[in-house]
Amino acid sequence: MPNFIMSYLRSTEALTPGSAGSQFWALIYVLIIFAGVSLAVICMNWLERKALAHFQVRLGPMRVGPHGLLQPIADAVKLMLKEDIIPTEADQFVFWVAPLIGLLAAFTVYTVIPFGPTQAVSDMNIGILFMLGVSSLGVLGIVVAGWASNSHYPLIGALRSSAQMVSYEVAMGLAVISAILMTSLNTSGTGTLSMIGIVQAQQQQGVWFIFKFFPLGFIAFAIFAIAMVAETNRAPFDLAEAESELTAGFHTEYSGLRWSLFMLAEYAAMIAVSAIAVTLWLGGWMRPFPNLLHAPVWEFIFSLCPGFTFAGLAAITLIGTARMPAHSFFKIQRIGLAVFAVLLGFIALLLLVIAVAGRSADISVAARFRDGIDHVYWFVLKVAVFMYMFIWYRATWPRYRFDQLMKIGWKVMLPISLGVLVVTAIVGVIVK
Amino acid sequence: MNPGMHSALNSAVTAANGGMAPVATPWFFYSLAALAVISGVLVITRRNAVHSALALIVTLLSVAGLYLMLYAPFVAGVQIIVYAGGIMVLFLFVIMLVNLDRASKDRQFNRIWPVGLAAACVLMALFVSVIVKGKALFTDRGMPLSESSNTQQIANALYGEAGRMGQYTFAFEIASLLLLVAILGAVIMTKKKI
Amino acid sequence: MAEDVKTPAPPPPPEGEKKPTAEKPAAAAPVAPAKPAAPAAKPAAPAKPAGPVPMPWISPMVEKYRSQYGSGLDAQTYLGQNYLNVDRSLIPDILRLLRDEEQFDYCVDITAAHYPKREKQFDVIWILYSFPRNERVRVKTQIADGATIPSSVSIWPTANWLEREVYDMFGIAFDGHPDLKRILLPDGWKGFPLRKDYGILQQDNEWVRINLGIESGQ
Amino acid sequence: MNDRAKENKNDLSIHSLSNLDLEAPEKTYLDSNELILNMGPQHPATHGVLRVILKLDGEKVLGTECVIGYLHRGVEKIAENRTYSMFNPYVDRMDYVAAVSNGLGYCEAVEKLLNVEAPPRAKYIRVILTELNRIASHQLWLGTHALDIGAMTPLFYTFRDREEILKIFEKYCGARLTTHAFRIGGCQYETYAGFEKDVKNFLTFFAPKIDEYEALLTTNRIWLERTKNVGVISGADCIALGVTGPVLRASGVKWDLRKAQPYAAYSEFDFEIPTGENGDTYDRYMVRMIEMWQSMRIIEQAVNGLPEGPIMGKVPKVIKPPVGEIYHSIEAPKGELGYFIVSDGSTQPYRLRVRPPSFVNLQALDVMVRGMLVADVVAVIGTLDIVLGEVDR
Repeated sequence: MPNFIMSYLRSTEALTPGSAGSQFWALIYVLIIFAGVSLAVICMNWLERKALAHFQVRLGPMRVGPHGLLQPIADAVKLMLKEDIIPTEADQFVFWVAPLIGLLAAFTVYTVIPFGPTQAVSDMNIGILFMLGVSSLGVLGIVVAGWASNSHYPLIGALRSSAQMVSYEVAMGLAVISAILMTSLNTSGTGTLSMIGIVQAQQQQGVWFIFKFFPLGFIAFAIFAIAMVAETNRAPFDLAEAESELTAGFHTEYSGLRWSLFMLAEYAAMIAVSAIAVTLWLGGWMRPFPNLLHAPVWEFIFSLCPGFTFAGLAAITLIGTARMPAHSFFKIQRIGLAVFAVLLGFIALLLLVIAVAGRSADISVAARFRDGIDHVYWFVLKVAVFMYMFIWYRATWPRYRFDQLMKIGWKVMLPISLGVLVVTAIVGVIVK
Repeated sequence: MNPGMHSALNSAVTAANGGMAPVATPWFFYSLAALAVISGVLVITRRNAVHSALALIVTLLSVAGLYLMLYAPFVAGVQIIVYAGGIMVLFLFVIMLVNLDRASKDRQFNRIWPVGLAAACVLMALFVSVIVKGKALFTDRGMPLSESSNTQQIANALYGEAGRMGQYTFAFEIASLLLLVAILGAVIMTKKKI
Repeated sequence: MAEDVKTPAPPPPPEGEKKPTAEKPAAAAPVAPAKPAAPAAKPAAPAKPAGPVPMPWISPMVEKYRSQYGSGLDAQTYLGQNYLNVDRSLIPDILRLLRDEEQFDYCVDITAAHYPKREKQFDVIWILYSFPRNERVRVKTQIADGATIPSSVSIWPTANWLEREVYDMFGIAFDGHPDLKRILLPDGWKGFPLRKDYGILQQDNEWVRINLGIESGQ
Repeated sequence: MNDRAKENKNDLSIHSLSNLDLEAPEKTYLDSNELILNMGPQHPATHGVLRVILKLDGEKVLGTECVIGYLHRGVEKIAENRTYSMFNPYVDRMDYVAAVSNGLGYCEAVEKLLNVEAPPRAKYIRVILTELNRIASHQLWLGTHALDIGAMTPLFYTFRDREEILKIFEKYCGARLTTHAFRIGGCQYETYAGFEKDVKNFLTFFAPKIDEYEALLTTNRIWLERTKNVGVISGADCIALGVTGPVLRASGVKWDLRKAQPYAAYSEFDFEIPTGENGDTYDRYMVRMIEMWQSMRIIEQAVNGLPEGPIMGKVPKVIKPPVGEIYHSIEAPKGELGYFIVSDGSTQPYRLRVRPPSFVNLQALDVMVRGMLVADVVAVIGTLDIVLGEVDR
């Protein structure tokens, strides 16, 4: 194998490919992340429709594939085959480029998201700053899309979303800073903006930042959690695309593939901001209680979690297969679901084998592999909780009005986040 | 732990026996510079203000890329977050409220454009003469990299380190006070009743 | 089809009869049964006319206005529902008085009816209700085709759309209405559909002829 | 009471409706913040084919103009060309979410004109079905109103529970939406076996469901912020604008035709008229929620006291009312639904006028949304509870 492939794998230092200078592996990671996020968006699409449907006493997609499992694929095919309409009065070039801006911004963010200590494309010195900056570029796509459509509803949607995002970025940034302040509570007294560094700081201090200085960390986290919903234009802050007011807001004039790019960007941005929240406050890739329960046996037990999760999913799917109506009409669906269950079971088995193999050998490839899976698993699990919360919000709450949204952003969130920041700084100095 | 950008590049250079070149090549520099210049020209030549704004964003982003190549990631990050993410959104916000039909019919340049061109030429000449005549000023062609990261250097310069006051602490505080006054002034001027 | 049957043979308008009988209500009794004489098959028919006959409506309010306005006003009650037949010239005064003095503060509806055979072709009807008195009254007046009638928007704002609808359907113009234009029908509509002489089929046939270039099969 | 009459004299801004300058704003560099926004007739929140032209300053509404008639079917003209019985099903198509109420109003109006009365059992059946329909109408209102404000879930809850009512309708008369449940003179159908049980089951089924809706909305902070002090209209303004129904009651006027001028068998039942105080969207919400409880009370009393006897009054085979005219109105879920019928003694109405509550209530939209935001327009359209089938007829 060529040297530039192996040198990264052989290096004993735990570095991300970007930091190790391995462009080949960085590219591989980029591709994996791109595919993974796209897959996650597809899953999220199905899950949102399904979960929302069950919130609302209905079944959701049931026709395409067993329990509508193939619905996202059908949707994607439909959207790709749909006629791509550009209104005559629209600004052709800007109309064309707008979804790409949003998509680029949403996906570029993933270069610094640490799925694990080495499971990131690069460990940037200014990771969190880069993330905030690039994700704030996403609003450009929305603003420009609304303007280029040359229509009133998209324009109002764009104006709303630009005002909204600019306002909430302030509170969001201040909340982030109070988390970054906490990273400097070490012997050297220097904090870090690196995403991996932030998680490692939590590891060193032995506490997730959400529980640090108890109410302070939590308040900052809560502010971020609210602001990130506003940043991604999701309910109850989905004013930019408020369908009952602005029909579809900024993407009213969009259709087909171009529209689906907006959706892809929205969901990718949701995952990205959730990843920021997880990294900053919820210990990133760390499993629960890494300091308290650090005996090898605990290590092993926790490393079984990914396998058991998939096993559980497989079991649920099997139950679903068994509960399918005994009618010849459902035969194909039943077979499909069974195949899906077997697939999940196979993945579970694989993960369990890796967990067991990683236990016996100390520093082998299997152990590294197991650690990697663990890190990614816990990270994804925490992000998944946020994604569920997004759906939950949407099912529960009405939509805020524009002036109320602004009022909350400027008159409630901003003072609180400023106060938390100041108090965190004072407490930090005292503790030191 | 010092996983900075520069260390990444350093280790890239050292570990480059695999045959891959480091990222910071002249090729990148020239393409970013060309992008910045071309989009900068587009900013002033586009009739449509939104197109100009989009070109300006590209300029700002390519300048941010140049900062990155200079091992100044913090400045690059701030460039993106403040200029491209913040100020340009507000720009667009205002531009969208402006009636573009009329703006696009107006004259692109007013009558003093020769003066502007002359000023630009003079500035250009100045730069060239400084570079040509002042070669002695730029003896060190290699970039000395400090041990600490660029972000930390900026922090030290602004806030001081180890109890000492920083080099620019006073200027920084004055500047922030000025900004605060400007914000308050903007609020007072736009709000009819406080 | 049905409209063809209807238009040439509009039955004798009831209002045309009621107006003359108003002075002598006793005469109304023989007139009313004369109409439903045809359905003689029905046993209940002879019993009925005894009940529903317009009777003079006697109340202090009516007395007061009658003394004030004389013959221009005629109050009757039919099936327990009171109405005033008012001369067109008295309409603005009466409506305003009804609201200001008699507390008929709620204008339920404004509508009209078309009697093409009559000299004054239209009845305009205001249905009023008084919240304090829990009482309804109808005010009716007759106007000729092309004549206008004072708008009551300044008395009851609700009259705005109601008058527009009357204009839309009957072509009765209201003087002083702030924005008298069609409301339910498109602006370019021809004719006033609720007039008895409005031809539904002619309009359809014309549309088919113009837009499809064929003769309508209707 | 005279001071209310005086209040009415206050000039309402409704006059400025027509003065609304709907020309495009003057195009200047930075002063183009006045925007004409066309909402509808294809818009998710205008409940059908209502078209509202909004004049906006930023998001603030400077004025509105409603363009209606997209669903005009000429019901009144049709009535002149149909016999009294033939026209009966047509009224269901006006307010199609409260078809039973429409039918009740029409049948009672013609009965009044014929001077006959429906037998007590028919009256009770009418009350039960009408009140069930009122609940169904309010459920549909609640779901769509909440959806307009952004809460998706109540819509599905209300539709789930509305289904139970529609099942009863279907069992009773075979139709779910446009029921044509009543005939002139009484009811066509005797109650099916188990009707009482079904209705009682529904009452026990539905009581916790209202709590479920309320749990999602009544104390929800966002819901409160979106509805409190939104679309405020005073009682005097309501009366001047002819607004009736829950909107009027939410503004503090305790007036309900079921109490004020009882029809059918309403005088025999014990129920309250809920009123609000502020006349805002939240009060209208609360009034309708309480009305659902009151309707359940009425249904319970009616179904328990359902008398035996005939269901059809003495109505001739050929309905030929004597010469005369009648106005009869009922309290439909949306407000006062009136029928003004002129008979010339023939088998067809000479003139039939429907006084639609939605049409008159919609007129108040402009007064209610001026100075509010675009999002409030949607909320107010929802809270007025209009049905375009009835507005346009």
